[in-house]
Amino acid sequence: MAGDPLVEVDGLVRYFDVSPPLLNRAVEGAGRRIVRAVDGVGFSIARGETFALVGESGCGKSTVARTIVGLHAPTAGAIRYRGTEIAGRSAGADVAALRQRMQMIFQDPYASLNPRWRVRDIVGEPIRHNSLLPDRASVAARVAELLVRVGLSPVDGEKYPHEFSGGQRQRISIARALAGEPEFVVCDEPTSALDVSVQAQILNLMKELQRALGLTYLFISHDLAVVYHISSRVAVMYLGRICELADTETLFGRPRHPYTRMLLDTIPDLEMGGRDREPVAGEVPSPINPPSGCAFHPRCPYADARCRTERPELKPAGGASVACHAVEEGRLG
Amino acid sequence: MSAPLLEVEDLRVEFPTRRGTLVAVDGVSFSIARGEVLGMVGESGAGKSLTGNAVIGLLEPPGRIAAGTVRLAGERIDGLPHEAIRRIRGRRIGAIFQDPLTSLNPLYTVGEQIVETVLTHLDVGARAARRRALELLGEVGIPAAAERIDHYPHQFSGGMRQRVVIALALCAEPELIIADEPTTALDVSIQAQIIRLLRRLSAERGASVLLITHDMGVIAETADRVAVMYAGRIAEIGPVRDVLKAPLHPYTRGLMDAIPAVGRDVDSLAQIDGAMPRLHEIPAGCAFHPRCPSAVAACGRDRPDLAPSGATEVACWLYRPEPAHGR
Amino acid sequence: MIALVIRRLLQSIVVMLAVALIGFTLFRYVGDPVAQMVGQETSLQERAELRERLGLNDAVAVQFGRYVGDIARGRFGISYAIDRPVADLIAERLPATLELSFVAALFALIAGIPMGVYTALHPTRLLTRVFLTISLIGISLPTFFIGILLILVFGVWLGLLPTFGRGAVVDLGLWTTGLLTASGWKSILMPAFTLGMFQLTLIMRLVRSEMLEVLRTDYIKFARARGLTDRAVNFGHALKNTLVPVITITGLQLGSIIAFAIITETVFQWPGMGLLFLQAIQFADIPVMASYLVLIALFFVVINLAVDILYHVVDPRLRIDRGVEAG
Amino acid sequence: MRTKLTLAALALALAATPADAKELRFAFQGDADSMDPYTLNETFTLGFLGNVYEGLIRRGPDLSIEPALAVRWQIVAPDRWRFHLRRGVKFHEGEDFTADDVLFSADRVRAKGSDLTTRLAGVKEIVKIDDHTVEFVTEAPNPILHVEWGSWGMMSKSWAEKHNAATPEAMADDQEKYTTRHANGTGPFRLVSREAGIKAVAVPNPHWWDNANKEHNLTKITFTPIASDATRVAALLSGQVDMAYPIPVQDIGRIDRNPGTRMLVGPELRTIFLGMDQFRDELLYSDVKGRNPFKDRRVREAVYRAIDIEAIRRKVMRDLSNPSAMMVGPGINGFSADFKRLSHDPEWAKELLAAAGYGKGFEVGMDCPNDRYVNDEAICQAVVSMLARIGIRVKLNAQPKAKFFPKILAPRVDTSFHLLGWTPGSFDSWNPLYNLHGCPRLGGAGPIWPEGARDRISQGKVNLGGYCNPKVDALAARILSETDKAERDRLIKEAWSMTISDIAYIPLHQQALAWGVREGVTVAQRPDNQFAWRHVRVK
Amino acid sequence: MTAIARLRRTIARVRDHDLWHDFTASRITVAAAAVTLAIVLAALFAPWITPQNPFDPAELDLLDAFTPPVWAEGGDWRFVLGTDDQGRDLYSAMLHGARISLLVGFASVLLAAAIGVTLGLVAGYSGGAVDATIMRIADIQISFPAILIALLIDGVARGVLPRDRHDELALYVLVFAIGASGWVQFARTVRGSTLVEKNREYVQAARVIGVRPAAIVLRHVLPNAMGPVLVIATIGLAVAILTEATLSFLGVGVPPTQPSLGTLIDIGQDFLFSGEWWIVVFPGVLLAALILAVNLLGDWLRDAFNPKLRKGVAR
Repeated sequence: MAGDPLVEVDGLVRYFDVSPPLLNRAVEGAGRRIVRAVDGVGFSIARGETFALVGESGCGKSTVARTIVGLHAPTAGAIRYRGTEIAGRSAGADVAALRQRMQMIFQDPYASLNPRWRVRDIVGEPIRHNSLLPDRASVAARVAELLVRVGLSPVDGEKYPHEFSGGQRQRISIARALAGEPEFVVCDEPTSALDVSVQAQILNLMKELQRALGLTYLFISHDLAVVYHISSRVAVMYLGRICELADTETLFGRPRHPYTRMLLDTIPDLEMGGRDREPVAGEVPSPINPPSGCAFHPRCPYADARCRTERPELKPAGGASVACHAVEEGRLG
Repeated sequence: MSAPLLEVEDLRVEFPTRRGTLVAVDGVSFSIARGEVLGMVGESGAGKSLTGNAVIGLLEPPGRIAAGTVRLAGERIDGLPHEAIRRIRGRRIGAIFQDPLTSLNPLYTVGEQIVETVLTHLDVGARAARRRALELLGEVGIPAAAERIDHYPHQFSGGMRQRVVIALALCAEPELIIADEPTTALDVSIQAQIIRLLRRLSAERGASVLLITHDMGVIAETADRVAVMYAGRIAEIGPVRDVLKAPLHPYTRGLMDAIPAVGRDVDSLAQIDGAMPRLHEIPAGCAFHPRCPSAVAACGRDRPDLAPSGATEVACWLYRPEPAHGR
Repeated sequence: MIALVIRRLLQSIVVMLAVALIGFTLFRYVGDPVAQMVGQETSLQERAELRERLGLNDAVAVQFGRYVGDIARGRFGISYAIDRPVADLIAERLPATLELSFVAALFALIAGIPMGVYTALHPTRLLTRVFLTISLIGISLPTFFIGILLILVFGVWLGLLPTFGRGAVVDLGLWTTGLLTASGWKSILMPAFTLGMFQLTLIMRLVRSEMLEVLRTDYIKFARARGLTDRAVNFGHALKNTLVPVITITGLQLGSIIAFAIITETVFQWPGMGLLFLQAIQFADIPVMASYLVLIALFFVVINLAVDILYHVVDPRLRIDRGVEAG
Repeated sequence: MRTKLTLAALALALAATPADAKELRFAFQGDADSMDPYTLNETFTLGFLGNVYEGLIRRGPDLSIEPALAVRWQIVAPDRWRFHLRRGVKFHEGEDFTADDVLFSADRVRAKGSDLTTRLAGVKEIVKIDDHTVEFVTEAPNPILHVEWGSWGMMSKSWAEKHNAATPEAMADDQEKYTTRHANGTGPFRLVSREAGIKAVAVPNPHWWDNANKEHNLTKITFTPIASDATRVAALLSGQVDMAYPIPVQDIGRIDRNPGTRMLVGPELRTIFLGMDQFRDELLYSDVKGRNPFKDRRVREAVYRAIDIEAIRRKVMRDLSNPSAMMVGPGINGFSADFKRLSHDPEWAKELLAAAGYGKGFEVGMDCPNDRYVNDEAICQAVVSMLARIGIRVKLNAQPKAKFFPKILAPRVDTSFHLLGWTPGSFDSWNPLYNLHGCPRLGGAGPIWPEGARDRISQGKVNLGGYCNPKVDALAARILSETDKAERDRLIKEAWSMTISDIAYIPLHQQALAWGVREGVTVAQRPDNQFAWRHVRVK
Repeated sequence: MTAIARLRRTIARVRDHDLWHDFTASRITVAAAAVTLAIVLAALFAPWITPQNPFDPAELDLLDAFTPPVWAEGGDWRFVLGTDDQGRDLYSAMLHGARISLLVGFASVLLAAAIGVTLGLVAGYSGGAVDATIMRIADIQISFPAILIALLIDGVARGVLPRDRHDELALYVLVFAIGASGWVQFARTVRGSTLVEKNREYVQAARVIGVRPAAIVLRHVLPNAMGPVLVIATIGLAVAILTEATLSFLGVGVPPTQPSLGTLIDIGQDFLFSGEWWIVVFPGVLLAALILAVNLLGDWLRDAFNPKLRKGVAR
């Protein structure tokens, strides 16, 4: 881990109120319904590293990403960028300048580009918006440069998004992110909508850009193999909380949390090792009424009474941080 | 070995458009033995779903079967009259689609939908049909089936809904199940459950499965044999172990190398440059040749047919003498 | 469900208050109510007395409160032009308008839904084109023009149908009906056709587009894949799902039929509320105008409530609390 | 042959069956807006109620005055008229008709809310001599006191008081006045039911005093108001009504050609004319500031000469009008064929305008009803177009009578140029001379149309242009009280000469009455456009 | 790139566009477009291609009234399609009337679109109470048919406006009345599109860049919501023309001195029974043709813009 933390997330909470209208609650006696999308998440990302958040749908990983870039306001907690608070009420006036150094790449290459805009306008938008360059000519030159940088041709700038394939669109997305001259890029499942052959292209491009430009990535994915390939540190999320956080090697080499183990177990074995794995029973519970104590306990083979009542905190355990009573007590791991 | 249950020969699916006729599936041949699971894998737009739809006669107009034959237990089922193919669907061929969220009619309880299907195909009374529906729901692993049978689809979770869909596909004991991306919309932990369920049920009933997916992992877990599709054609078909461990076709090889794997530490992944051609610009000869690192002259000129190479069949000039003509 | 009804009722009250405010504003500020009520020879002092007696000097809020209170008790004031209580006028006119609207709506629904279904199921047939052409003409020909042409052909040239009025009506006490006599039925044919034609067109087009939409859904495709009969798919599944959105819009349309009756009633001299309203506009008879507005709003509110309840009955997604969250 | 005969007989029998009922179904463009005979001074309402209520006198088909509830009358002194009431007359609900009812009706017709107060204008006192004799005392001699009484129906005192309808005043609170839907007269027909704007039904009065001489053979009358011209015509053509009026002039030919229907066309007493603002110092709705062109007789003459009355007669009225040089037509006492219209001459008109200093024309707003007179709006449009040719730019404001009359009549008199029609209810020239030509001011002098007091104007009440000629006023006063017929006629002619030479108004024409009737129905068409059912026979 | 080259490229792009191909493939749509264009152009150039200005009373001669069309007995070559009751040349009156009808139609649709699109964008993008309020108002309004609202507004305007200005203001009142009753469709649709678009990732990308909500709504959301707006505007144009005609027929529209097509029909229907059919039939046919053509265009546009209806595998 090199350098000081670029991004620090501390006790981040984000709830969504999906309650039925007051009247229904009054008549039907129903309570408020709060989706606890993110329920106390903390981590820090060092300059130059790729930090991955991994988990199944509904675990809150995308909400974390969106909260960091400012698409959601946090319900509680702090997000510091280069030591400056950038979210919530305590955010200062200089946040806009800091935010500009933070860009995002989205999942759906079809939805993330405005279909009515030419590619040059899409890529040029961050430049124009932040007045990074003085005149139209220099913007055009910069856009052309960026297109080449991501493996497209400058003449592609005249085209509209629908004229490109999914992989090419994701390159355009990347070019747009680069146009803001970022140092930190949040990548929300950037390859999960792509075919594997194209996924490889994009992953390679991202790695190459990171090297060349010294970028820091927050990488969101549900695909453990991709995460293993690209990230240096990984946090596994389950129902709005981090259950394990470790270096990639540590996590994949010696998963400690039962959920992490279960996830790793689901990775298909392309080598055809012939092992017959018993899939975990049950399904992810609703984040509206998360189970008490450790949210994973209903599906956990190691759960005991404490797991059902007491919520485990993230604690260091052999080079990793794990939120598990069993691990802490030494029953496991 | 008994005669194959499903034989598809030289299947060709076309879409007439104003820019000319698009050939979405081109000369596809394969067969599935009784009790066998054939995986059909390929990237989006490869034509794998259309192949599945063509087999059960559910191509959406203006798509149509332009050539080729489809035989079920030796009997031709392509081009059958509307009513005849309808009787086969659900009864002899079951289908499972990708999105369990939208596959069920939201206005009917799951029980009603199962009973309706049973009554359509089997000569049983309403009570018997409901009993059968209950059994099926139990079999696909729906807890408290007796209560859940009267619930509406929106009251089920995604994984449970896909189980209901499987129950629906199986309710008339079909000989063949066409499963089109049955796990794509599901979370990884649920995926594994569904795959297992599908595998178990088909094995118990001796049903054959055509499993269509883009996920090599699913193929590796489930299929006996695999057909790799590219641009509407089969590039390679053979036993799963052979194809995955020792792919012959350069496309299959590239694909396997491009998949990141836990434990495989590489700085950059092998990548196939470019993208799959759109249907109106499929190149002549081997459709893969512009992206192929091993392409030879013949590749751009002549289209290779599938030819055996060991247990596998592969459509590639690398494993064939180049065609005689040439410059 | 109870919460829905309560909320709708609360909303309805707000709507009614808003409309009452408009009605009150019309009554109070468009023209001088006193000037409307008295003859030219009434002296200024008499006017002032009347003004005081009518409470026009009270605070506006008090006046509005009194207005709402009167309306709630069914007291709509006295018509300037006809010099009778508006409530009585409306009670006399209401049956005519409601019968006309009812027959027109019935006609529009009975003809419109099957036509829409037919055109959606058989998009290429000749009859579909005929229906679509009729529907285009239906929305393109002005209602009054259709009415005039009908009168010319069936009333004047052929002499088959009466050209105005309700024919013989039977007085049932609170209600007068023309639907119990032959001449009543003969009289209602042309007006109901004229009034229903436009609605028929709308309903047919709505059903058609909704049904086309539904026919493209996954669950219809899955129903076909299950081998259900065309009948079951088209009517059991597609039509039922089509009707859910159709109910809402049709409900609104039925409300608008009552208002559109203004034109039809004018052309056919149908002794209903629309005619009353138009006469009121010409005579600047504000109490009648305001009351008509309030009444139409009441219809809208009632119909909307009924539609909402119906909607909940038909669509289980709204009826039942989500038992399990979708994964 | 035999079969044919049988069939014909059968057809005849079938046709005769409904005819036994002898029902008269008729339609008019509007409704009788109240069944109270005093609330509305409007031709149709009065005409309709004239079948139910009767006055002391009544008018025959030729408008001649006949005895009705008064068997005879005499002028016992110049300011005192005595009426001998008919004995044995009963109201529909059985009350006896006596002098008390006359006194009650006289009070009621002058009470607040009555629109018919003019019926007893100038009557100072009414004296009951005995149960069947009353005397009317007037402020000044009045030779035509009773001429408008045909439309002043007698009401039963006890009935009105029983139903809390002792005055015609509208009830302010939310209650319907009993007389809005109920009537109780002595007339030949009894009101059975009325639904406002929908229909009214009446049946013959079996106890009518004149049943011995009755002309009609009706058993039932059904009236339907049909506002739309086309619908009304269609109803007649399709045989749904036996009689309909008015028939739009353009449809007259069609109804005449139609085998089952025919037209009754006759002159109406109403004169249609244009009025011009001659009292304001500045014209309303005009681009002329500080002056009023219409004050200049040359401008009025120019307007007169610009109008091609023949074109209007042929194209707008389809020959069903009688171009008029006077403000009264044939049939009105005082009409004279000696007066001739000024010639139609646009060039001359332009010269007149130029001479008056309006060579480039001017702009003026025109008020016009669009549902009152035969083709009223079309006439106005034609006038607009004709005036445009001499440079007068007219902005036409055509609106329904319900909005038109409040705008132009007192107290607003918000008009500088308008089209209006006038029927002298008394069929005598004094009425238009007083109402249309009398100087509209309070007392002998003072401003014309004084602001704030306009609703108290009596003389010249409808003189919306404010024409003012003291000589005409003096003549009118003499005409009112002159009892010598020859002298009176001479005075009338002298007055008309003055107003015509002043171009006080521009008379246009007397419009025609256009009633459509089913073949087999005979009616008597009265020139005042009132439909008396007692003359109807249905085959 | 020169302007001509750019133009050429644009034309090429249009000709290559799916919409253009859809359009040219549908003969009835092409015919509808041709009819619409012809009527619009004829109305636009009416003063130059008609022999008479029917709005200028000085050009009318009452003696020419009721001239039948030229092929009928008594026809006059000066009045090819005959004249009405005031001696107006019907051909001239129809084109000038179409001018008014189209003017009212276009202006009221523009007004409705301006109100509706703005409110729809605001409601959809802000959500919450603002959204709820706007949409409740829309719900209430939509339950009152346009004709009723227009009648009311017109009635109120008649009560409130100075009488002598009424005829001058009649057009504005009509436009306002029809426009104010037509905004709901726009608002609902735009709100719907906005709700979809605002959650699209390209909008979020813009938000990440820091683009302000107003700019996002105008530059990102609005262009993507314009397709349905165009469809509604087209169909709304037909409805507006029809509403104007109906109001004029009911006698609360434009004054007869400046007749629109609806007024002409209103005038003409008085003469239907008397055999002067041309006064009602020609304007009626022109009106019906115009509305039919516009409706056909609207139908086609709706289908063309509906991606669910678009077939084809290559995307």
